Amino acid sequence: MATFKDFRNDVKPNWCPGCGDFSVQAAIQRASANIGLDPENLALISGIGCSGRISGYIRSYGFHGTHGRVLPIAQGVKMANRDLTVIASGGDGDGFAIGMGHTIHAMRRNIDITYIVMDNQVYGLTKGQTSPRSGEGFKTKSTPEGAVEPAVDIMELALSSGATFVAQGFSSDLKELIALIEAGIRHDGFSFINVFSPCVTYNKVNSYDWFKQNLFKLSDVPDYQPDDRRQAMQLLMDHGSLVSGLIYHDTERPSYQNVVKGYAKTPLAHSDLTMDADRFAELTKAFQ
Amino acid sequence: MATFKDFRNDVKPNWCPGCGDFSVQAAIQRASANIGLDPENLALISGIGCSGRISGYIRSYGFHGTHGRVLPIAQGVKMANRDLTVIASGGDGDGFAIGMGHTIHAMRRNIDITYIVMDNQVYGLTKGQTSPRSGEGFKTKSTPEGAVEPAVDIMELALSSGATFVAQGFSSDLKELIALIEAGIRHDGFSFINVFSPCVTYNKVNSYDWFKQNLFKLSDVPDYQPDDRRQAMQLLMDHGSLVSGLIYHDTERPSYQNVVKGYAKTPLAHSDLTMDADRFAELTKAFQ
Amino acid sequence: MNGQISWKVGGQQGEGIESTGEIFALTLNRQGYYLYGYRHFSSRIKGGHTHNKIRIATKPVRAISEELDILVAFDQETIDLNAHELHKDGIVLADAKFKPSLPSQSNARLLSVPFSQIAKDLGSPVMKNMVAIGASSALVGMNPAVFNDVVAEIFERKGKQVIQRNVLAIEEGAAFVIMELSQHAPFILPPSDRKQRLFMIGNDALSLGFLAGGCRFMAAYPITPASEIMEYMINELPDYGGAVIQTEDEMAAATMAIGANYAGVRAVTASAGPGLSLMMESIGLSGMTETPLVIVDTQRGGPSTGLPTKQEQSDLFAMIYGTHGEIPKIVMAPSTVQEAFHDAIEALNLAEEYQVPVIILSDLQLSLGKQTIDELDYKHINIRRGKILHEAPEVTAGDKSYFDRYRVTGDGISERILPGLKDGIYHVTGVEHDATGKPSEKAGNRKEQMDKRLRKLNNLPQTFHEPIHAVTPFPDPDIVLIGFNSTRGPIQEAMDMLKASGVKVNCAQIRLLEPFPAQEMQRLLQHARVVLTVEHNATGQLANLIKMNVGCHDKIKSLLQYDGTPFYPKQVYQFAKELL
Amino acid sequence: MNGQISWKVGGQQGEGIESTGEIFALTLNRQGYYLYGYRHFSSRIKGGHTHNKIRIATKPVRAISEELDILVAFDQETIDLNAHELHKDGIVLADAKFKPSLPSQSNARLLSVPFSQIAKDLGSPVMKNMVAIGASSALVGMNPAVFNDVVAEIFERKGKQVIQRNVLAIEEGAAFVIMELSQHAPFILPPSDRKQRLFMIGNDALSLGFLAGGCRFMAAYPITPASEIMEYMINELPDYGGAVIQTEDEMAAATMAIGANYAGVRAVTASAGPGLSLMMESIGLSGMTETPLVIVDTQRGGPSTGLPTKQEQSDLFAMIYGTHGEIPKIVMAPSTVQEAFHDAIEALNLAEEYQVPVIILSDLQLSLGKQTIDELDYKHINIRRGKILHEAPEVTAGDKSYFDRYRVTGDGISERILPGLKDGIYHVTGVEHDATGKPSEKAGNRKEQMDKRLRKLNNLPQTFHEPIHAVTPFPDPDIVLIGFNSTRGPIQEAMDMLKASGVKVNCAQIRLLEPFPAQEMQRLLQHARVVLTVEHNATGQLANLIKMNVGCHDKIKSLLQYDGTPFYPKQVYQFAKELL
Ligand SMILES: Cc1ncc(C[n+]2csc(CCOP(=O)(O)OP(=O)(O)O)c2C)c(N)n1
Ligand SMILES: Cc1ncc(C[n+]2csc(CCOP(=O)(O)OP(=O)(O)O)c2C)c(N)n1
Ligand code: SF4
Ligand code: SF4
Ligand SMILES: [Mg+2]
Ligand SMILES: [Mg+2]
Repeated sequence: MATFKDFRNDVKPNWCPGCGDFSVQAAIQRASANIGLDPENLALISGIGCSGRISGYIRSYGFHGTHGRVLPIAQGVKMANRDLTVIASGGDGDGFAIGMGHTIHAMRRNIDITYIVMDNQVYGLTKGQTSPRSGEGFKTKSTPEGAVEPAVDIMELALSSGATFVAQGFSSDLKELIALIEAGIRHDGFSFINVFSPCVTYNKVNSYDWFKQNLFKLSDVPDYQPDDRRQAMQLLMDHGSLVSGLIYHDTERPSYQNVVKGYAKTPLAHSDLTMDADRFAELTKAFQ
Repeated sequence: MATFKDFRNDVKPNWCPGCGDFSVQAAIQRASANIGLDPENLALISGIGCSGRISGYIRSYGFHGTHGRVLPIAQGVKMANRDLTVIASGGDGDGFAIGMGHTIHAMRRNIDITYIVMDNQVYGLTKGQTSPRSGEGFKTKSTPEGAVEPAVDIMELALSSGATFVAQGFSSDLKELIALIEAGIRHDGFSFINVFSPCVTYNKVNSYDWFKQNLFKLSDVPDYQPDDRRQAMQLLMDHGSLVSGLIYHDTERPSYQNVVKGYAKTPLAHSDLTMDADRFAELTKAFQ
Repeated sequence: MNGQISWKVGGQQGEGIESTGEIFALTLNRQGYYLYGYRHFSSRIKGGHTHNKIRIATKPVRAISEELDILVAFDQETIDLNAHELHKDGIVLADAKFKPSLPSQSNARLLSVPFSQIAKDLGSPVMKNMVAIGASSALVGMNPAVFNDVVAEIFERKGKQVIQRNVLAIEEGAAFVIMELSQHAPFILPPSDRKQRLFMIGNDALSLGFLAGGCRFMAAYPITPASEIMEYMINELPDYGGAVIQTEDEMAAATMAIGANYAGVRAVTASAGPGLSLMMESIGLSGMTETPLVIVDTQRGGPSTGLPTKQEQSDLFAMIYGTHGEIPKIVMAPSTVQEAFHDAIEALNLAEEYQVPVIILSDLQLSLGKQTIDELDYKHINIRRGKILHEAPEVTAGDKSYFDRYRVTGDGISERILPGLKDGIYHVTGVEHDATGKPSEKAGNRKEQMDKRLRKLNNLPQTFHEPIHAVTPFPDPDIVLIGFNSTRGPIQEAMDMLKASGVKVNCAQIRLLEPFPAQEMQRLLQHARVVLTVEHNATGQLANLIKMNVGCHDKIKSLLQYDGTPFYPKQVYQFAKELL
Repeated sequence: MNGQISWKVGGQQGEGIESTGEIFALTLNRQGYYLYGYRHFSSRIKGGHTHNKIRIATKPVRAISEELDILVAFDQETIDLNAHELHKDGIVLADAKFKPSLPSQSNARLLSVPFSQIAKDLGSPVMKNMVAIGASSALVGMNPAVFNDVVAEIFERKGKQVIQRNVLAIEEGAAFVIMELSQHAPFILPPSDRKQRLFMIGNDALSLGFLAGGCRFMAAYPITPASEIMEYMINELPDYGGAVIQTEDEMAAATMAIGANYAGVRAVTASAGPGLSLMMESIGLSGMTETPLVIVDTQRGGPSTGLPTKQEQSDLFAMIYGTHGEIPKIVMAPSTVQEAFHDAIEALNLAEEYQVPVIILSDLQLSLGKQTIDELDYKHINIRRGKILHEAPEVTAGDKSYFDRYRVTGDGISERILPGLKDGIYHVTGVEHDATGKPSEKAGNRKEQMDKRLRKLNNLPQTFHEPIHAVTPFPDPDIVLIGFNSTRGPIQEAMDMLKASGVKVNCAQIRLLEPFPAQEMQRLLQHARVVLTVEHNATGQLANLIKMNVGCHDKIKSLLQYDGTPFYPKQVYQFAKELL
C-alpha cells in the first residue's frame, strides 16, 4: 500500500517560507495515503495562483489549468473516469472571484470531487491585491485606503448552493485538516473544504495568530451534528463563519454520477468506441 | 411630471401572448412613474434572453448587452453617472447561469442599482432548455429524462452574498411587484428582485396557477420585519424560498458609491477632463 | 423548371409553419426526391414572419434558387414579402380566411383556399396546415395519400382518430385545388427513383459523426444555431453509457471537455460566435497542454449577438487566430452534410493524434438547412487515437520519477498516458513546462517546447484527406470560384452556368483552413486569370487568408454578402460574369 | 564601452534585488544619466534567481546590451548564470559570505566584498544591498554621497538613524572596493549633463496618459504585467473624483468599462493575454454598439498561462482578429515610453471620436522595463470627444420618438448622446439594430448598418498621427528592419551598426496595426531588397500581416525570438548581415 511518501516528488515548492500552503500539501498527501489511495488513482486539478502550484508538488496525476476553471476541468476528469479520485484545489481568488460561477454550480451539481481552497484572503501570485475574501478595511496594493467591499461569506454561500459536504480547516491544525480531507474524499458527492492558509508575505492581518485567536473549533462542541442544514447555517451566522470542522454533511443525496440516466458504471475512458454497422444503420434510419 | 405612458414606446413586444414578462414591463413603467422618475433619468440595462428584450420596450435609455453581463454593464453605468436610476434586468439563465459570478459579486459590492430577474425556470429564447432555476425532474429539450440537478436557491444565495435588499415578486401580482420595484429603486444600494414570470411556451410546470398555489405571500404576515437577516434566512428555509414580498432589507449599510474614497458626489460623466500644466508637472515629478 | 420545383410556406412564427414544411418535405424525401431547405426565422418564439423554402429535384441540390413556383401563405404578410419571387406562372396558395390579395406588380396566380374553414369543418382549426399540404400536393400532381405514413407517425401517440382527421384534411385540401384548377396540375414533379435517402441538417450529421466517432461526453451551453447538437447527444449518448452536461457557461463547457479529454474520453463542445469568443482562453489551454479538444462553431450573423438566426461566415479569422499566444490548432470547414459527418469523426481522430484543439467551422445554412443526402458512409467511421501508451515506459529513477509526457520528438507529437495508469504519472500545465510537465521558464526548454508544439501540424496540409475540394476541369481557367462551408451548392451551380456560357471555370471549397494548404492553393491559383472568393462576410476573410498564405493579391476578387441571406447560384454567376 | 556602462545585480527573488537596482538606477538617473533596465524575474514571490540589468549612458538608450561590465552577485547562482556575459575586463562584485568563485572559463575579475559582514557590523544584515550599491559606485568612480538623497527619501518614515546607517553602509562598501582596487576606478562614467529626467516604465506612462487624457474610471482584474496600471490609477484617480473597481474577472472589467463609457465617462481596462482572450466577447459588444472602450494588452509569454514574467509579442493576431464577426477596431502599438503616454491619450480620443474599441498593445519589456526619458510633453494632452450632442435634436414624432443614435452618415460615425439628456432617448444593443438602436433583422438595414460601422475607420491610416515611425535615410535600401512595441531600441541600434558597416538600411516601427497602414507600408517596402521583421513570436505575425495587406512575400524575412528574452541589438545586426 502506498504511504504518504509515495505522494512526494522531487520538486521543491516555490512557496515563501512559512506559507500556509505547505500544510495543505502535506495534508493532501497524508490523507491520500491514510485512505489507501495509490498515487496513480489520484488526479489533482489545480487553479492559477501561488496555491495552484500544488498539483506540481504532489506525486499524482496533476493538471494545472487556467485561472478560475479548476472546477469544470475537475468535473470533466471525474465524468471521464469515475474510478479516479479527483481533488480540485486553488486559491480564494481562483475559486471565489473569477471562478465563483463555477463554484456555485459545481456545488449544486454534486459530482463526486473534493474541492480544497487555500484561502489566504489575498491575491498572492499577483503580489498582493485584495481578494473577495479580504475583510473590509484590508489594505492592499489595490485597496490602499482599505477594502470597501465586505468579504464574501463562502461558507454560507456553500450551504445555500446546496453543497452536500461543507467543511473548513486551518493550515496550523494539520490533524483536523487531514481528517477533513479524508472525509471529503470519502464523501460521495461534491465536498468543499475551505482552508485558512495564511499568506505570510501579503497578508499581515489574517495571520496564523489571528486565526488561532478567532477561529471557533467545532471539535469543541462534541455533540455537533453536521446533518442539519439549518443548524449549520445558524452556526455560521453565530460565528461569522469563522468555524473550523465539518460544518455540514448531507449523506442522503446521491452524487451526480449516480443519478444521470444511462451513465456507465465503469469509467467512460475505458469504453469501447467502435460502432457496429447495424447500430449505425439504425441511427441513420431515424433520418429517413 | 412623467406618467407611466411616458415610459412607453412604439415597439410591440416580441413576447408570446401570456408571457409573464409583460407584467414586469408594466411594473417597471408604473413604478418609475410612481416614484417621479423622468424617462431620461432611467437607464435600463438588460441581458440576453426573451426577458432581455425588455430594454427595447420601455421608453428610457436602454442597453441590451451580452448574455450574462447585465450587472457589470449596469454597475459601470451607475459609476459613470450616479444621478441616473439604473435598473438591470434579464432572465434566470442570464443572471444565475452564465452571470452567476457577477450576480454574487454585485450583491456584495452594493452599488446602487436595482436588479430585476424574470425568473421563468427555463431558457426561453433558445427554445426550452433547462435553467439553473429548473426544478429537479423538470423535463426539457436538454433534460428529456428530467433535470437531475436541484434548482439553485437564488434567494438564499442572495442573502448569503450580503445583498442589502432581497425581494421576490410574481407576474400575477402586479400591485406587489410595483411596490417592490419602487422600494428597490428607493433603496440606496443593490436591490435584488426576483420575479416569478411564467414562460407559457416552455414551462408547463411552473405556471401561473402553480405559483398561485405554492407561493407564500409575505403580505399575509403583517408583522414581518425585513431587517433581520437570520429571520429572513429562516423564512426562506421554511418555505423553500417560495415566498413573495420584501424578504430582507438592510437600511444601514451604505451603498458602494458612498464609501469609495474620493469618488465625486456629482456624476463622473460631467467631470471636467482637462489637466492643467502644474498638476501635470507634479505628476511627472514623482518619476524623477 | 428543369424538373425542379421550388416551394415555400410562410406565416407567423409559432403557428406550425415549420411542421408544415417538415411534413411536406419529409414525405417528398421518402418519395425519392432530393430536397434542399432554407428556413427564414427570427430570434423570437412566437410571432414574426417565418418561412420555409424547399427546392425539390430528382438530383442532389445544395442551394436554394431565387425562383419560386408555389407559395403557401398563412397571412397577407407572407404574400407581401415573398410574392416577388414567384415567376409569372407561379401560384400562391393562400388561406381564404384572411382575404388574400396579390401585390399589383405580381403576375402570379392567386388560389384562395379555405385552409382554416376546411380544417374547422373537420373539427380542428390547427389542421389548416394539413389542408395546405394537400393543396400543395395537388399542384405538383401528387397523390395526397403519399402523406399518410408520415401523418400516422407524427400523430401516433394521439390515436387513430386524429390521424384519420389529418389524412382527411390533406385529401380535402387536394380535392379543393383539383376542382379549382379544372386542368392538370401545373407543376408536375418528374418521377423519382424512389430510393430511400436521409433527410437531415448539418447539425444532425455532426452529432452522428461524433457518436460514431466515439465521443462519449459533451459539455455545452445552449445557443442558436448549435443547440441541436447538444440535444441530439443528450438523447443518444445515454445509450452508449455517455453523458452530456449542460454547463453554466461556455468557459465551463470548454474546460470540462478538456478535463474529460485529458482523462481519456473523446469529449466535444459546440457553440456559436459569442460562445466561441468566450472559449478563447480555454482553446489556448488545450493547445498549450496538448490536450485534445473538439469544438464546433456554427457561424451565425455577427458581431456580438448580431443576427442569431441568420447565415454568415464571419468567424473565420477569429477561429484561426483567436487566442493569445501561439498554439497549433486545426480548423476544418465541411461544406456538405456528408462532409460534416466525416469531419466530425476526423476531428476526434486528429484531436487525439495531434493532441491539439480542433475547431469544426460550420455555418447556419449548413447547420440548419435540411436536405436530402444519399447516405452516410459507414466506412468513414474509424477510430485513431494516436500515441496513447497503455503501459508505462520503464521508470528509471525510482518511484518519484515522472513520465516524459512532453518528450521532444521529431514530429513534435509526444506519447500520452491516460490518468490512472500505474507508473505513468506526469504533470500538465498551461504554464511553459519541461518534458515531464513541470513548470519551467528556462529559455532553452521554452524554445524546444514551443518548436515541438508548433511543428506538430507541419505536414497536415499534405496528409489531410482533402484539404481543398477542387473541381478543376480547366488547366488555365478564366476564373476560380472559392468558398467554404455551405457556399458549395451556389458555387457549383454557378460554375455549371458559367461553363454553359463558355467560361473556363474551376472551383474549390477549402476544407482545411488551418494549417492552411498553401501549396495546393498556390497550384490552384497560379494559372487562373481571376480568383473569386464567395463569402458570407463583409471583409473578405477568405480572400485575406489566401493573400497572406499565397499572395496573388491582384487577381483576387470577392463576392461578399452579409445581410443574413444565403447566396443564390445566379448571383454568383452574374457577379463572376461581370468580372470577366 | 563608448561611455556606457552595463551593470547587473542578481540574487534570490524577494531578497531586495529589485530595490538594489532601483536605488542604484534612480540615483544615476538623478545624476543626469540615461538608463535602460531589464528585469529577469519568475512567476513566484520568494526565491528563484532574479536579476536586474541596467545600461547607463549619456544619451538615450532603449535596449539592453549583451555585454556586461559589472555583475553584483548575492549568490553563487547569479555568478554561474551570468558571468558569461562579462567581458574580459568585467568585474564581479560578490558577497564574501557565500565564498564566491568564478566559472573556470571566465576571464573576468572577482572582487569578493563582505556585503553581509559590513552590513551586520553596522547593525542590520538587510543593508547588504546598500553595501553593494556603495561598492558599485566605487567601480564607476562615483562619490557614494550621491545616494544620500534617495536613501533619505526611501527611509524617511523609518527615521534619521536608519537613514544614517544606510548611508554608512554605502560609504563602507565604496571604501572597501577603493582599498581593494588600489588604482583608479575601472569604469569611469563620463560626465553627464546633470539634467533632471523622468525614470519610468511603460505602464507608468500609459497610466499617466490615461489620467491626463481624462480617464475617470477603470475596471480591471490583476495580472502580470498589467497590474501596475490599475495600481497607479487606484492611487491617483480619487484625486480627480474618479474610481477604480477591481472586478471579479475580466469579463466584468471589460463590460463595466463599456457601461461607464456608454454613460459618458472615459473608462479603460488593462490586462494581458489570458484576460484579453476572456474579453473577446465584450470587445465585440463595444464594436457592435459603437461604445468607446480602451483596453491595454501588455503582452507576455504565451500561449495560455505561458511565461507570465517574460517578454513576448504574440498577441498581435488575436488582438486584431479575435472576436467573432466583424467590427471596426483600432489596435495601436507604442514603441517607446513617450509614445505609450501619447497613445494612451490618443486611444481615449479615438475611442470616442470613432466610437470603437481601441486596444493598446504593449509588451512586457515596454511595460516593465524602467528607463530614462527626456520628458512627457504636456502639449500632447488634448481631449477630443467626437460627435457628442449636448442638446437633443428636435423630436418630430411626439414624446415617444427616439433619437437616431445610429444614423447612417457619410463617414459612418453617428452623433452620440449621453444618457440623462432630455428627449435624447435611444436604445443600444449588441443585436443588429436600426438607426434608433431597436433590434432589426431586415436585410437592407443590416447591410446599411454593417457598412456604416466598417466604414468608420477607412481613413484612419491617413489621419492617424504616425501610423509608422520610419527612419528612411535611403531611397533604395538593401534592407528595411520592421518591428513594433519594444523592439524599437534593438532595431535602431542594429541599424546604426549596419549603416556603419556600409549597409543601406531603413527601419520602421508600426504604431497602427489595425486598420493597417497598407499604403504607407507599400511605399516603405517597394524599393527595398530585403524586408526583415524583428519579432518576439514564433510564427512571424507581423510578417504575415504585411504579406496579407501588402504582399511582397518573397522579400520578407523574419528574425523570431520567443524564449522570453529581449533582443540584443547585435543579434539583429548579425542576422541582418547574414541575410545580405
Ligand atoms: C484569466 C487570468 N486573469 C488573471 C490572471 C492573473 N492571476 C494569476 S493568479 C491570480 C490570483 C491569485 O490569487 P488566489 O487565487 O487567491 O491565489 P493565491 O496566489 O493567493 O494562492 C491572478 C489574478 C491569470 N493568470 N489569468
Ligand atoms: C455567450 C452566449 N451564450 C449563449 C447564448 C444563447 N442564449 C441566448 S438567451 C439564452 C438563455 C435564455 O434564458 P434566460 O436567461 O433564462 O432568458 P429567457 O429567455 O428565459 O427570458 C442563451 C443561452 C448567447 N446569446 N450568448
Ligand atoms: S506570496 Fe503568500 S500565498 Fe504566495 S507563496 Fe508567499 S506566503 Fe504563500
Ligand atoms: S418563450 Fe416563454 S419566456 Fe419567451 S416570450 Fe414566450 S412565454 Fe415568454
Ligand atoms: Mg489567495
Ligand atoms: Mg429564463
